[in-house]
Amino acid sequence: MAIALTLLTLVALPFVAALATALLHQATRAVHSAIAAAASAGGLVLLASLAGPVIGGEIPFATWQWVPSLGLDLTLMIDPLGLMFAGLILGIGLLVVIFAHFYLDADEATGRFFASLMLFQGAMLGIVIAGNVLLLLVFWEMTSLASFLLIGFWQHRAEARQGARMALAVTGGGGLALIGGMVLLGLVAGSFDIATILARGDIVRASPLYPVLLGLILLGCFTKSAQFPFHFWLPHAMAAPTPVSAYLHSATMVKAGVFLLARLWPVLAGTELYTGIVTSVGLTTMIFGALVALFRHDLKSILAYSTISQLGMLVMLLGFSLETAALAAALHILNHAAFKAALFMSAGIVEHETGTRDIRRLGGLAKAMPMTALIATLAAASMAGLPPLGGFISKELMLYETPKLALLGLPWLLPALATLGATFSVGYSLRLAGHLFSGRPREAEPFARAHDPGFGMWAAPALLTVLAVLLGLIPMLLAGPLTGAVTAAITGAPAPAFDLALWHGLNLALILSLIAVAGGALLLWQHKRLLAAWERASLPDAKRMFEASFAFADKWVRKATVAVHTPSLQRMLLASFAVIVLLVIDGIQAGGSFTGTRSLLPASPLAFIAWALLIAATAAVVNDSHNRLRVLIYISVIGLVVSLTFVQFSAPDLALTQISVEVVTILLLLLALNLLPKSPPLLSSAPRKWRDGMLAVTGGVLVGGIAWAMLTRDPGPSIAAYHLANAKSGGGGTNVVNVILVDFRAFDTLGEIIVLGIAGLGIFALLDSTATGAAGARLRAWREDMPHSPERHPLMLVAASRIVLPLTLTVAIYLFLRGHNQPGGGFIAALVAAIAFLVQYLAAGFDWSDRRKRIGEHQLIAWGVLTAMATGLGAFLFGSSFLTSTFGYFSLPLIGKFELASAMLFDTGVFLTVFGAVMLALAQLSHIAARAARAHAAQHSEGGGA
Amino acid sequence: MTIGVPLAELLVSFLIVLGAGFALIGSWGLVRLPSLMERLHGPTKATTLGLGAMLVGSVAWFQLVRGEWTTHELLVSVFLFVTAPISANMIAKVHLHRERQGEPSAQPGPAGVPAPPPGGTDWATHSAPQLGSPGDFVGD
Amino acid sequence: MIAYALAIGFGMLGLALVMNLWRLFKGPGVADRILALDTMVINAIGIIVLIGIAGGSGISFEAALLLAMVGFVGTVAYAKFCLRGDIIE
Amino acid sequence: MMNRIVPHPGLSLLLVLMWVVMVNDLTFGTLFLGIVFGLAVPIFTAPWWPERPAVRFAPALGYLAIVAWDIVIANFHVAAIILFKPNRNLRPAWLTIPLELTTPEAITVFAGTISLTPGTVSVDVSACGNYLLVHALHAPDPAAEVAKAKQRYEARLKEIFR
Amino acid sequence: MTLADHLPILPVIIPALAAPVILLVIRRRPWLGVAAALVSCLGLLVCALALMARVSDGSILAYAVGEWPAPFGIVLVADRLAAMMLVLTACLGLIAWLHAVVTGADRKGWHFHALFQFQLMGLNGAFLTGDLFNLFVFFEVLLIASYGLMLHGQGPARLKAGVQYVVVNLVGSSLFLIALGMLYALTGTLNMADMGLRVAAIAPGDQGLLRIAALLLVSVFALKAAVAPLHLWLVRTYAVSAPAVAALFAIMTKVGVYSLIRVVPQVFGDSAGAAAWVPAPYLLPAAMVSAVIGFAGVFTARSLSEQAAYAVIGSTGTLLIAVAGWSADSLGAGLYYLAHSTFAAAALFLVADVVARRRGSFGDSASPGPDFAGRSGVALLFMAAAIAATGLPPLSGFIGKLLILKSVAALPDWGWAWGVILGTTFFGVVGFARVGSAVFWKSAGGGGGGGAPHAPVSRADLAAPIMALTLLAALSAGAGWASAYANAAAVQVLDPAQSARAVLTQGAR
Amino acid sequence: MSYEFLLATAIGVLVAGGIFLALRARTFQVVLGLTLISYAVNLFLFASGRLVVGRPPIWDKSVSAYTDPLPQALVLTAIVITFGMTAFVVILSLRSFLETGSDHVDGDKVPCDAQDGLADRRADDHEDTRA
Ligand code: NA
Ligand code: NA
Repeated sequence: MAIALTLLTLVALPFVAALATALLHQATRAVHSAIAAAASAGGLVLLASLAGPVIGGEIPFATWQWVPSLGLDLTLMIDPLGLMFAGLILGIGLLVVIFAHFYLDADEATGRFFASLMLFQGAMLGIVIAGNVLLLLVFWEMTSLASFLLIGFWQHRAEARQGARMALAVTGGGGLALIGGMVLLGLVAGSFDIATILARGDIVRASPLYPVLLGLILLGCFTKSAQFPFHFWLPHAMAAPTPVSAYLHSATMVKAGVFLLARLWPVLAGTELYTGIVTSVGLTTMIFGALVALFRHDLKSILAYSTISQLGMLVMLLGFSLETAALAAALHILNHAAFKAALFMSAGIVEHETGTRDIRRLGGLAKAMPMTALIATLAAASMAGLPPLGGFISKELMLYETPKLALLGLPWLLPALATLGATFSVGYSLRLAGHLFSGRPREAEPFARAHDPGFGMWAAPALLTVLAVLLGLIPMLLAGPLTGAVTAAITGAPAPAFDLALWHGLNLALILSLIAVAGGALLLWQHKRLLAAWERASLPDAKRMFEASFAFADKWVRKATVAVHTPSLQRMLLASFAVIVLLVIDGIQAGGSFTGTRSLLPASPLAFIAWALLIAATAAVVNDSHNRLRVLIYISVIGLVVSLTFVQFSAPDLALTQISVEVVTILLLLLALNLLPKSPPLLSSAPRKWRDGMLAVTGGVLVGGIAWAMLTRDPGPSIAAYHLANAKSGGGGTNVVNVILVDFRAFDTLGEIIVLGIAGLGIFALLDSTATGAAGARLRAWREDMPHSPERHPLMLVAASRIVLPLTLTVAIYLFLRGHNQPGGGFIAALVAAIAFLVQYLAAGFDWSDRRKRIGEHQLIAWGVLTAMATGLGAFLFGSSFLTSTFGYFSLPLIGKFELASAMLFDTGVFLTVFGAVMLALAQLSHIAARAARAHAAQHSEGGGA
Repeated sequence: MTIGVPLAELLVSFLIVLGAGFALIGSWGLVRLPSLMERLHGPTKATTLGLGAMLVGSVAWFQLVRGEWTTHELLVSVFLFVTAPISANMIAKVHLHRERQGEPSAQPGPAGVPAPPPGGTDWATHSAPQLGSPGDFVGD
Repeated sequence: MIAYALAIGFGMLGLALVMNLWRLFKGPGVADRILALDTMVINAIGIIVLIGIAGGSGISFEAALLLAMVGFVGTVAYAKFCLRGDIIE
Repeated sequence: MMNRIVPHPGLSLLLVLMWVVMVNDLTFGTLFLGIVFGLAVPIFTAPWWPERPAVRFAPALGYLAIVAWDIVIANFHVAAIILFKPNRNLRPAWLTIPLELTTPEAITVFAGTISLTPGTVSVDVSACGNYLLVHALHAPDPAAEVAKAKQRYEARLKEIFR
Repeated sequence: MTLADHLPILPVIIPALAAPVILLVIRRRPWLGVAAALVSCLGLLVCALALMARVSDGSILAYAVGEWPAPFGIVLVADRLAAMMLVLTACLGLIAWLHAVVTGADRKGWHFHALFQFQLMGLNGAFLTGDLFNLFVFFEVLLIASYGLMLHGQGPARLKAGVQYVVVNLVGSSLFLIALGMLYALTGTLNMADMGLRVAAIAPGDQGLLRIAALLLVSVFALKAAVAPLHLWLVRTYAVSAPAVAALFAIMTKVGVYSLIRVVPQVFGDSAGAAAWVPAPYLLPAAMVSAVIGFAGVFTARSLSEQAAYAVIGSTGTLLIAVAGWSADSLGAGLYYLAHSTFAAAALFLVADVVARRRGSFGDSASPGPDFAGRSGVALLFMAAAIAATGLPPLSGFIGKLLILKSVAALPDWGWAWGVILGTTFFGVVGFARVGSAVFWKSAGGGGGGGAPHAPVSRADLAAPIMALTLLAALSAGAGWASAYANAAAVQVLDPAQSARAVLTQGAR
Repeated sequence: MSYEFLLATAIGVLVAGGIFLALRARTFQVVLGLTLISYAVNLFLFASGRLVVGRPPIWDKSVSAYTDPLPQALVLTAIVITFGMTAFVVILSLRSFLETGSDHVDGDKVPCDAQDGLADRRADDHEDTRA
């Protein structure tokens, strides 16, 4: 339990610190750095408490379930590998915090800085102590995100934003490959628990998926560790504040890839494929990075390429799949962290004090800033692999390993190439230190400013340099046990016997080392000439290529996206119809018979005529679609035929509904038509018409064919039998359709009236704003498109309308009351009532008619829905479910027996809602036209007066 | 009142054929008469009686043949009698208006163009009803 | 006998519908088309009445009644549109 | 007061009648409901019929009978014209009927009668409301037609709408 | 029956009552209408959670509306999946509603609150119903309400987009009816459970018709879900809607997905002959294309809201990749991702609005604009929303994607699916990074180039996006429980026999 | 020729006409297309109950066979919903035209605008004339 808590605290501390600094973002720099430093220091203390047992062979371990179905557990464990990395992360992290405190100006957004830094630290820590592959991935991607924030910290600088995006794109993208690889690894291994996976290397390597998962995982590692050809993001990440560079590129971000290679060594390493890829990529990167570093002038850029090179070396070592090579790698990780962090901080100091990082402008700084010179020179020497420093030992170990592998079948090739890389390393390291600190000042200005910073700023690099020196002087004492344990952890086997010392006698490694030093000196001597040649060679610029390819992708993806998504209704519909047609054709292929076996009804001549009427009218609609009034008349014909169809085929309710809906629709269309432009339509091109026509005919044939197939089949047993049997006895009505609507499926009807109510409200909302804005202007500028009769309210029409209203309303009442037993019902009654009132509006005008009504349409809709709902809820009181109906027969003297059904109350709700919605829509529409006309008249008379 | 079924059937059949015949004649008038004003006479009249006969036929059929007392068909006629003149009036107004506007599709028929009413005014279709006149009784 | 009368009646009304359609398409004026539609509705009411007689039920009476009302409203609306543009002022 | 409860007595009567006809049976219950709606609906719709034209019922019944008879006769007349009279022999004419009726309701009933009866269609009212424009399908003698309409219908309507 | 027995229908009743009440009171006393809306939203949340608690033991509640026995009446079916959708809707509804009220969007036109309640009612009804025609009705309710909401506040952009949105959906509704007609003609029933039993008995001669009907129905759902190539309507519609509305619409495409998940196993399962697992040959490719198109849009979008709209398409594609597996694992993964992507899309739309409100005329376009107060905070919100939308850790999108990756590994085409899921994530990462750095970084100090000075905006509008992100965080932290629930829901959905038993016996009470 | 054939072909023709018009460029034509399609759909849904003459689903002691009432109820619901939707889309098209000055389905400007009843005049022109 204590262990679990320790582990949890360890990984949580940085996140807590991140949150604290973010929340206290308005506090001072001191507060921020204090929090961050405290978190790092606290972590170190916790880690130290675990160090002994871990090196002694214990593996502190804790697990909590997080997503069991996924296999994602919150498993934390510290083995020596994790311990070493955690130590680096926290230790160098602490030093970086201290350094950053002095490096950053007090007025910078230090809260944001330290929050991001701590977020990064936490993520990094998570990677190295994660005991679950998926958990590791979580932290892995978080490091990409956090580094994005850190690199882009100086947001106003273009290079910072670009560098941040590039780092995110490459490492985040590689991370995605890693996700694929790791999930695959887990699936192959049958577990996402790292310890379990590590024990199942044989299974993994034997799996046919091994090459795939290996490739994906390596992609993740190589991008993160800036291996060639994914190295280019790293130099641009130097746009970050130097403390960030020091942190990301010495101990953390880029080391994550190396860490993962080491972590998965027992599972992945050892195959020819693995060795071939990893070794060659590492070797290439090592040589390439070192070569480029030779010719860089920006201090941080040199360090960046040196980092690339050093990482290449580590990767190459791990690629060997040899235990001794793993040992070399483990030691070099420590060495690199120490000297590289020291160098970055020194570079930061130099920049901070001189205002430049261009080594061509600097020189002879040893006099001006001796302490910095001492620190940086020692660190550079370690990087060069010069004795008696730590770098020397690990480089020796590396060179010692190289003959063990034959590259391309040539046993000498690898040692030779490795020596070449080492030569370059010596070259750039010496150039760095020599150029900066020895010789004469090259430019006066930066030199004049230069002096050693205060102790706070050089303390951290000094400490690291001391470490680098001690790693050379007392390696066994300082790093022996750890390195051994780490090696064992990497390989999953006991570490080989080893001895870390400066002097191993005269062996091949030492000879190669000497060659490298001599070669490095030679390079430095010939540097000017070589530089000229390098600059003539004009190698392709990776960053520019990356950006160009992004711009290219953006341009074309944008073009394609815009082209596909042009908001064209015609295209949307074309796509939809085409998809449907294709799907129907697919369905047809499932077979079955086309014509069924039902005995058909012979058609009467009249039916044939009605059919011809419908088809002629449809053709006329299509043909004459620009002549709007005519089209409406044709539509009326279609509606008429449809109504007759319903009458003929035993559907009186449908006929009533169709008839009344039809006229309301026509009124609506006429109202709208008055304001819509009547100009000739845009003519489609002939090919387009043909295309649409073909699609239309295909669609028509298919739907008609389906209808035929359906109509010619005998129906099977249907739930409607129940409705027919229970309408009277259970629903209390003889009109089965109505009983279905207000009882069996009243819930549908509730939805249906709500649809209508919403339509009314939506229409109201749509039209209410027409008086203002562009629409208002357009309406104000409205002029008649045809000369109109001056008579607004024809006498006979008005007089007739006065009697038509009560007559029609009485019919509506009649239809409503009988609906439960005979054709009719609330919906039809509402439409009839609405028509009755619309006749008033038609005859006497909106204002006159509207002034006389006593309740608003909104209220009607609301009360209608509420009535229907209340009917449904009433059943609750009787312990029944929603919309349970009841009915009873009553008798009163004189009047006789009559029926009352709760369904009729429901139907009242239907009536009110439908009536309200129809009136709201039409009245509102007619109203804007009236306003428009009035505005027009007002304008006209004003114009006449002027 | 009891009529033998064959006689009742005969009556109903007669009414049906009469009604449908009038409907057909009305529509025939619609086809053959020379201009809208003449065509208007065909349907609006012949079909009123046409439908009337068919509706009476329906009443008679239920009454006499099936022995069911029905009257509601007559309501259709009531509605038609109230509305048919208005429909005709409105259609005629459209014609008058279009004709006055010189619409090529609304040529004057054989009766020519109606003369304006005496008194220097015009028909309401061409000139809005004067304030206070019966035509102005709507109120707004 | 009634069956024959009905057949003749249906035939005549069908023929009438065809004539109406002819006028509907032919025009020439919009008033002619409105008139043709109005007549068509009247003939359709006739058909419904005859269907009622043929089916021996009064169930379709409301359809006829409604059609009578609605045909009027439609005609007036079309006419008002031609006269005033704005059907509800 | 009575005006408020029964704003249009004729209308109420018509509605009761209509209800009974529509419901298609003549029980007391039906009649009762008919009376309820016959009274309620006009009250509800009264705002949309603010005028209160006084109608005398007895002459109205006679008028209805005359018109019904005229419609039947005239339909045959018009049918004959449509079927047998060639277009060239047709004598359509515009009739301008001076109106003595003054209320809109009365004018409408008059015009409606003319439209329902043979061979004539009411087309328009003059802007000042004192002339009715009528189209006759076949009127060799327009003046006679005018006179016939005035004495057969308008005179009676003057009695009814007083 | 006690009130608890009515639990399955309360999510429909509450908003259906609230809406008319709001309609009646809001003109006179606006605050009362707002209060009613709040009460309804909270009530819905309580009901949904209670329902979830009730069904989380695996029981299926069938509520026979009107006490007509299934399959003759309409039955509401509350199972784990339905309860989950209800909870999502309730949470999202509350968030979107809050944002609308806080930003004053509800006062930009008429009837926002009533339409909003009706929208919730339509959604809840669609999630609860066990009847295919009733599903159509609730589709229409939620669609027409969405038309109103989408056009709320109007302006030319919304009106133009509105025409397209409405017309496309009308075509969809027509298709729905055709499919329904065919299915009724073939099976004689409308109850989904009953239909699932009856399809097994369909004659060989009718198999073609059955398959056509099934395909049509599925394509309607695909249209609602905006699956390529039926997705073209979505971008403009969502990008121009009021942000609070767009946030609510995050659940709208999910209705299509939900219907697919509900109907296919229940009706077109193993026994459905030619219609068995009917979307099978098309769903995976279409889903992959959607994911690619969506995230390609995210990659190149020129404004935050456009980006959010494309993200909706992309995430639906991703989700359907999982659904296309039709295994309990993959469906469970999909359901978890569904919940995630709903809130992620909502968060994106809301953050886009927060940005737009602060940048004056620069709106949410991906171009440098003026600096504004609290930029870092908003940037953080955006980053969180973007992380969620792309599916990066630590938010639930990552877990969702891992779940999907793991579950679809069993598919024959897993390689393509993995490639698409991971590749589109890359597009998303790059796209959001670019837009985010342009909007939040480039503006800093760079002085936006003459942006009009804008009035200070109250920070209250951060509440809704923060709520959405909090839910995402909760979904991540509680991923174990959530994904277990989703898996259990998937198992239940894929066992139509259990559901049929519950509906046809319990519903027949 | 059977009723079934007539109905099926009529549905087919309505669908074909509807699709063609729905693919046109102006809102009114699209509305017409949708109207045709909804006629077809209502008939189609109705046809799912097959065609039966003279047996309306009005329960009666003496009648034993009825046509299937359920599709009728469904069509009724569909008609109502379609009506609401049609009304909405009509008014939306109008509203969109008033706002954008174009009745193109995509809201794009069309050259023939100025000839129409609604001239596309800008609001400030109007203010000038009033001032
Ligand atoms: Na109007
Ligand atoms: Na008006």
